[in-house]
Amino acid sequence: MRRKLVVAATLVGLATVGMAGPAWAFDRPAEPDTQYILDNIFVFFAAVLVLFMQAGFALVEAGLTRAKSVANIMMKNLMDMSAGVLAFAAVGFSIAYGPEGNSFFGLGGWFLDPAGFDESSLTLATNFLFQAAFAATAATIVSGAMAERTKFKAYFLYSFAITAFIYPVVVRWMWGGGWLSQLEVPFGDFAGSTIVHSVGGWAALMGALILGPRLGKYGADGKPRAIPGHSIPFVVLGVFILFIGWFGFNPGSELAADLAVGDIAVTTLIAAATGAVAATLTIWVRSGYPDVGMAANGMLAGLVSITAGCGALDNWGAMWAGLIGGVIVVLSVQLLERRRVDDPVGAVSVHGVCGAWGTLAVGLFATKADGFVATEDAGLFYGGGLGQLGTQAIGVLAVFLFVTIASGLVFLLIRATVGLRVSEEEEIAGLDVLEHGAPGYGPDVVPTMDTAVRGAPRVPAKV
Amino acid sequence: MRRKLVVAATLVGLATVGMAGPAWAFDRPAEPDTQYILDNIFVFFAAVLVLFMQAGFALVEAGLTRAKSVANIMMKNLMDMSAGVLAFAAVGFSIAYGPEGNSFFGLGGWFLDPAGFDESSLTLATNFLFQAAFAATAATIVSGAMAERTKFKAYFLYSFAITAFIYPVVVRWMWGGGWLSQLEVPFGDFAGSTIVHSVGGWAALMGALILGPRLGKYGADGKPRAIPGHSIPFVVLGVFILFIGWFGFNPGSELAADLAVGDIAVTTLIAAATGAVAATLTIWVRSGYPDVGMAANGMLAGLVSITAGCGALDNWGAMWAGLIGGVIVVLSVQLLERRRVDDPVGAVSVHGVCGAWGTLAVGLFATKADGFVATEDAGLFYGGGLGQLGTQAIGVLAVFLFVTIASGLVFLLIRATVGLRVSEEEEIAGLDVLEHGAPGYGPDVVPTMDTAVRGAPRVPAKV
Amino acid sequence: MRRKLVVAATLVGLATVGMAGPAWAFDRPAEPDTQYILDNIFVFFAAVLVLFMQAGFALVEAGLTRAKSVANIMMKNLMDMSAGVLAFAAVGFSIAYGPEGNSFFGLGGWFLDPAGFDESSLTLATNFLFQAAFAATAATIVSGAMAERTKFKAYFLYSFAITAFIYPVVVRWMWGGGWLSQLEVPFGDFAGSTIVHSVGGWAALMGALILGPRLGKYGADGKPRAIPGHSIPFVVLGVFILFIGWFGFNPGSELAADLAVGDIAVTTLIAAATGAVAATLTIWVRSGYPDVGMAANGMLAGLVSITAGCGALDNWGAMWAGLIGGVIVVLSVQLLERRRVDDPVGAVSVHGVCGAWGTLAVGLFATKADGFVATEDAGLFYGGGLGQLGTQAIGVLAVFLFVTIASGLVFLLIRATVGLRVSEEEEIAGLDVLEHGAPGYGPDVVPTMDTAVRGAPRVPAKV
Amino acid sequence: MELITAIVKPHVLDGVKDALKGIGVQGITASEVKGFGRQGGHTETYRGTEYTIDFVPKMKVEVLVDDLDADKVVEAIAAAARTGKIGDGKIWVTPVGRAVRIRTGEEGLDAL
Amino acid sequence: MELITAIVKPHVLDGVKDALKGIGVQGITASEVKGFGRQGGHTETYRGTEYTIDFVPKMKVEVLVDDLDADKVVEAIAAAARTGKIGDGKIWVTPVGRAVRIRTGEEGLDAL
Amino acid sequence: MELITAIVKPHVLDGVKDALKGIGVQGITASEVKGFGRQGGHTETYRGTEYTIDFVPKMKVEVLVDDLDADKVVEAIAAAARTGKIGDGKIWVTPVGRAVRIRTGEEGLDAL
Ligand SMILES: Nc1ncnc2c1ncn2[C@@H]1O[C@H](COP(=O)(O)OP(=O)(O)O)[C@@H](O)[C@H]1O
Ligand SMILES: Nc1ncnc2c1ncn2[C@@H]1O[C@H](COP(=O)(O)OP(=O)(O)O)[C@@H](O)[C@H]1O
Ligand SMILES: Nc1ncnc2c1ncn2[C@@H]1O[C@H](COP(=O)(O)OP(=O)(O)O)[C@@H](O)[C@H]1O
Repeated sequence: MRRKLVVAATLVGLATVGMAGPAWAFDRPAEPDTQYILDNIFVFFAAVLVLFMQAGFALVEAGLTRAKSVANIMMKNLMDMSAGVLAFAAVGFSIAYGPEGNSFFGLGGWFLDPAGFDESSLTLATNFLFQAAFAATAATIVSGAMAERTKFKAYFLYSFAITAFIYPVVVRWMWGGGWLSQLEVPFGDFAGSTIVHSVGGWAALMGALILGPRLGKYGADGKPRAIPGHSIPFVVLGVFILFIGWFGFNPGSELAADLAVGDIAVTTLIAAATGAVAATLTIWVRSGYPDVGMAANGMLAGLVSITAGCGALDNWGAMWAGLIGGVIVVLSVQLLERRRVDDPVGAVSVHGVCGAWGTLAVGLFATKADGFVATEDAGLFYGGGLGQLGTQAIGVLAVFLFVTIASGLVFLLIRATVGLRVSEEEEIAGLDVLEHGAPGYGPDVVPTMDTAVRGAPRVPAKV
Repeated sequence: MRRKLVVAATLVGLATVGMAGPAWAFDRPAEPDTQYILDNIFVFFAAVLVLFMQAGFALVEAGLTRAKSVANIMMKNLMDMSAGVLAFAAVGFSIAYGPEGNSFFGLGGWFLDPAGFDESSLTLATNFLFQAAFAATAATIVSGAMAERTKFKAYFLYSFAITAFIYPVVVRWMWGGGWLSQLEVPFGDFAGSTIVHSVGGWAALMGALILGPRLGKYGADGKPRAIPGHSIPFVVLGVFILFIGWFGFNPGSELAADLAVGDIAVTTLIAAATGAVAATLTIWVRSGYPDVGMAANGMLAGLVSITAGCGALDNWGAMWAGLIGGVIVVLSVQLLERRRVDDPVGAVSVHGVCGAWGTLAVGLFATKADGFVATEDAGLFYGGGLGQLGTQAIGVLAVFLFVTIASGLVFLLIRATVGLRVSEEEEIAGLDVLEHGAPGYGPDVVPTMDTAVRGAPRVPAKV
Repeated sequence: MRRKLVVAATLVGLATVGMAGPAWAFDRPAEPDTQYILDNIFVFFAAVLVLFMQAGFALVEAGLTRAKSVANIMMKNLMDMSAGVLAFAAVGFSIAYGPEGNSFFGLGGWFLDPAGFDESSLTLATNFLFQAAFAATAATIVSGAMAERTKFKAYFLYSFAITAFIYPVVVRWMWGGGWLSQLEVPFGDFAGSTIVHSVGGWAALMGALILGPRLGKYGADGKPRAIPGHSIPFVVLGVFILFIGWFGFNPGSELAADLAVGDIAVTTLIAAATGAVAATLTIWVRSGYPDVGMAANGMLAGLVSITAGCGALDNWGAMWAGLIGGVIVVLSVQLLERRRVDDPVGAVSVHGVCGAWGTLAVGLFATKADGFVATEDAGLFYGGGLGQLGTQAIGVLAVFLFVTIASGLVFLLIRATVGLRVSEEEEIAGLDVLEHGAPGYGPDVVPTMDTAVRGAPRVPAKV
Repeated sequence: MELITAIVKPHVLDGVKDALKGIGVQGITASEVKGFGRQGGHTETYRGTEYTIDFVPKMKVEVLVDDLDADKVVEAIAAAARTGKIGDGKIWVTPVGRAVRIRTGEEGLDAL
Repeated sequence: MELITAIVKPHVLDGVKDALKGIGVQGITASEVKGFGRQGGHTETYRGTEYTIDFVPKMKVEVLVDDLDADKVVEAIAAAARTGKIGDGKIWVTPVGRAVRIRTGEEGLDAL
Repeated sequence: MELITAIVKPHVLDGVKDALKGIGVQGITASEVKGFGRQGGHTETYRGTEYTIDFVPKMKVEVLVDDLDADKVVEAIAAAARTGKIGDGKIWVTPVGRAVRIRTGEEGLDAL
């Protein structure tokens, strides 16, 4: 049922004894039975749902930033997926799951060489599809935090780097059968609170830090000023799409069509709901208003918080993971803002901080085995002691260190070469015109004088 | 194949002889066969499609109302799902499907206690996921009719009430194996024209009535005035999403992966198409214009009209159900507007009225047995006499009475306590700023002077 | 595994010996096995994804055109699906797949008569659902190219014509087992680069040609002028939706749940990514800017380019198909613009030109048999010689000739009767008010003086 | 001739228009403006951070009239626009030297 | 100096700008306004309910000119904006006491 | 009284407002306009096709002041709006015959 770890273990087993090449050719079953086909079909549809999340990220980010850079943010989301998928196909997938290499870094099977991968539980194609969708997710998280001030060319380069290298290395450590999965108490991150979301979130943190805040974000007195996003409907639509996509993300991580799928879906649903409600109430109490963008962040926080534990937590655990995630995200957004980390969309808080929280939550609330979490009731509150929690903390910390250092280097390298941040003039004008040639909204929506000339009046003017 | 009724019957059978607790623990199959897994996977994906409908509702409602309350309407949709899912998990699901209780009201199995539910056809998780998505749908229908004038706090409370109590009771009567399913000629509502849509629609009616019309909706002469919605693209996008979601709603109600799924999908598709075309032609004839919002309502009307009969009607029946639904929705919207029921999005007409029509249509056009409709050719026009039609009328009426009374009481109670309607000042200003702290569109979209200051010009101003 | 051709062949075999009516009643299996059910469920979900593409088309077209006709373009997309599905159910499906008729034109089984269709691999309902979704796609491609100047009534009539007649005839030639599938080297168009996309694209070309360019598109000097679309976020959201839908379109065309599904999904993903990247770089080099709308077109171009070969090409072939498609689409858009073909959304280039390219690419890169492409390594670059390429060229040309002539006649007929193009006054005012009665955006979004009166200020004005 | 300019609350525009029509004014030009004055702005809260909106929406109404009608028009606008609450706005009158109707080329009072 | 204000149909703006450039005017300020006049509004229909739009979109053009140029500028605008159909708009001229170019502080004609 | 009209760059509006408040001005009316002048427009590129945007966004500020304050106000605006780069805008002053506060009916300087 939980094949993920089995596969991974085999992989690493073979890898460590140095086997390579042809020996890896586990052909797909010649006469696959219906269950094997169903597994593949299930993961295929789950991957489609995960790919759909790209639209959700694009909308949330576009909605929480200004209209003058809206085309740029949509473009970044389009491109980090496109470039990211290619980078991941070429080298990333091999670094993550390649037959050779070691516990830290995979090798071999470059360019999806079918000879390099075991197909006994899923075909290479199905597997790659699902993993590529995950890689695109990790990449795209960053664009929001760097919104409204990053050169398009720089972002393009960065998205290659994260999908080709940074994300795959972290995957190797864990789902690729690497050291995190081989700890005495193996690291529990079923669907990627740390492996995917924190990777994106910590890279986002470094991006926001190295770029510095947007012009006008902080007053002369150093106090943060609100820069309202341009479209709350986009934000909420985006969150609904992400919510839907998460039912591919979490249940799909089962990597097999079985009865755990429904259980995982229900923990996911419950955490999303408690996250949204908790964040709403938290910001309501703190600022006097049930802020809509924060509620949206809250639902995402709930989802990120259950991603690690969607298989190991029961419904009550899911409730707590989501609820606390919803509170944390509000506090984190406000703290980072005060600390001059200008993250217009809350990506660091949602994905980085809540990713870490969700991973630790496994150490607190795990009650089921899920293929990674090896024993029942491993969580501290279920009598499992500190073992699982300790491992979770190690994983969180290791990924934090690796990603901040690696992505920091990448950003500094980009800054030193093509440059990272646009000119002040361009930032004031918005990125759309100077980076992409034209504004993201026509003159007939954000009116300019040209409406009159080219857009023409909307009302029959009895010309 | 059609397991729904079987399950329900068992439930009630046991419930009436008073069995409870542990005796209910039908464990999920230890070694489930692929068909059982496929059933669960199918219903899982169907549930995801139904959950996606939340985005569709949000967009349709946002599009048909004004920009100044757009954040509020998106927030309501986010919150009625979140709060609704939690309320339904805690108590609603038990009231609907609980092992104890009676034919009118279920009890037991609170908080999704696995000991309380039979898993012989679907796992509890899968079942709950699908039913929770339905509950969220019933809840969210109401927000549109109450748009632009309801206090957020009040709406928040209401959405708990409908998902925790009102909707579950109606479900108990029918899918929970209650009295409607035990009538001599059992009530036929395969996917919920009455059980889901009319419940939402009639609650929407009471909400709109008790709130009264929006300021300015009726002139001093009592004549209705048009208050155009702010975004037709949102409306149509929302309808497309709802349309897609309906393929989870109707076929998913089969609750099993079998060949009826395709048949149900085709009746659904045909009714959607005829509904859209019929409403377009009807409003075109009546007003001189093929109104886009009305065409959108028409597609939804067609879908609601086939929801009860998607399994029992053949393609011709689906055509008639959708076509007549498309005509009815236009007449109903115009009638209600004249009668001072201010329903900005047409929720009462689409879900309430067409829900009733769709349910009655089963009595007219049923030709297949569907698990509820017990015999072939039960429809009046297929020689089935008045038996089925009579039962359908009873169900429609009973649900109408129960929901109008129950939801009416809830709204009056809320009005008497936290208050239901915002102040006149707030209504004029729009709900976004005063209920949620900030407008739903940034100053750079709906321009205000601040564009200049914070939003800054979009055009490179050679600063 | 690849049942499509088998079915088709049977069909034509029977058709040519003149069998008809009752003999066709292959009942669906009385006790279908799980694999048969899985096949149907898979194709059902694939069809839902394809139907979702309607939303994508609507958004891309709306985004690339002006706000003053946005309701019209959304309405066209709603209606061509609705009317189209009905026309296809009534006659189109029979012309395409009817048991009688000949190699050019099917007959019989009108109105989805179950007696007319074989259900041995999929049920009639599942099959129709999937094919109807395709028909709606072919129809909707055209609306973008004819945007902002076509009478709604005229478009309504056209959409009947293409789904009832033009598209079905082309399907008959190929998937209906007609002459293209019976060539010595059978035509290879697995999912419809030519059969679906080029049909839409060439009809779009004729529509744009016969209508002429929008007012103001060409200056007095004959030079093209930019008419910026009104919403890049809509364009990119639409592209993401189409991208997702394509995972129903291509893998679903397998018409069976098997292991090829994943392979097809991966070629689709890779071509989408290379198409987007290639178009971005091409327009960047040519104009100095990474234009976002063009990048969006590029992803679609990549997808169209792999549609024919998604089963026959391997990942490398997919990369080339997508990459070259991404370059071609930019060149084609710019060429057509210079040649006074005013296609606001690039439909002719994306669907017509890249559809042709994708079909020819099978002749160059085919390396796997896919049920249509009969042998391995049939592509020129894989040593297959010119046979496959020749057939591909024949198919491309035949469809081009048939569609341009047939759709040209339809448009001329419509122009001669109800008229095709709106008045100059209406075009300047935008289609929304005069065709549909009211603008697509409320006065509170695209501000008019009425904001003050009915829309009221958004800001609490201390009235 | 005189040009009468009024800054009024947005929701009174319809009433002002009707009042002017009532006293025989045949043309008006209106536009959206933002006003800063005694009325003050208001505070909004976005993601927990407060910010001030200083300018409130107002409507500017311009009417070109015969010198003789000027006072009548000023009174009519003032009456229709008065709500008695702070922020009702201002009216001012500036002299106009020449006026032309573009369509016909008519000048002066004929141009109105 | 004089300030020339013209209310014109939106689609003539480009022509007006070119005409003014043609006679040596170096600066123009334009803005979107809505006009109520003889031209009348129009009716829209939303979900079957009719409503009237009273104000039609117009463009306001303001040009500050030397007294000597005023008539020439008025004629140029009128010529470029005239379509001969109702609603072509008005032009009016108001006296200006002082003019400053912000960048340089130049005054009077030098400020133009 | 005098009406002071300034065309300024959008981003200086806040500074202008503060400067005016600083010298005791109690009300301002602002609006979005587009300017054509020496500054020139710019070029955009859409789907590979270039097009020119001739009008750049500007902000119009109108302040009604006592004759005695006029010069002070003009200087204050000029100082706050000056960036020294081309396109900083203009200020012009027109005479006002009558001013009314709608709320109270006060006239003249009391209306300000
Ligand atoms: N000196 C002034 N110059 C230009 N406009 C002004 C002036 N004073 C006020 N206004 C305009 O009049 C509006 C109302 O003024 P305010 O002082 O708020 O209240 P009241 O009209 O009751 O005196 C302001 O929002 C502004 O648009
Ligand atoms: N007395 C007036 N004061 C201010 N603006 C006016 C006046 N009369 C007309 N206008 C403006 O001129 C525009 C055109 O006027 P209208 O009477 O419709 O046609 P015409 O210009 O052909 O006389 C109006 O829409 C309005 O903006
Ligand atoms: N003669 C004029 N009449 C009206 N507005 C003008 C005139 N000249 C310039 N303007 C306005 O002033 C703005 C700035 O003028 P410009 O010539 O670009 O630079 P500068 O202010 O440095 O002289 C223009 O965009 C326009 O709005």
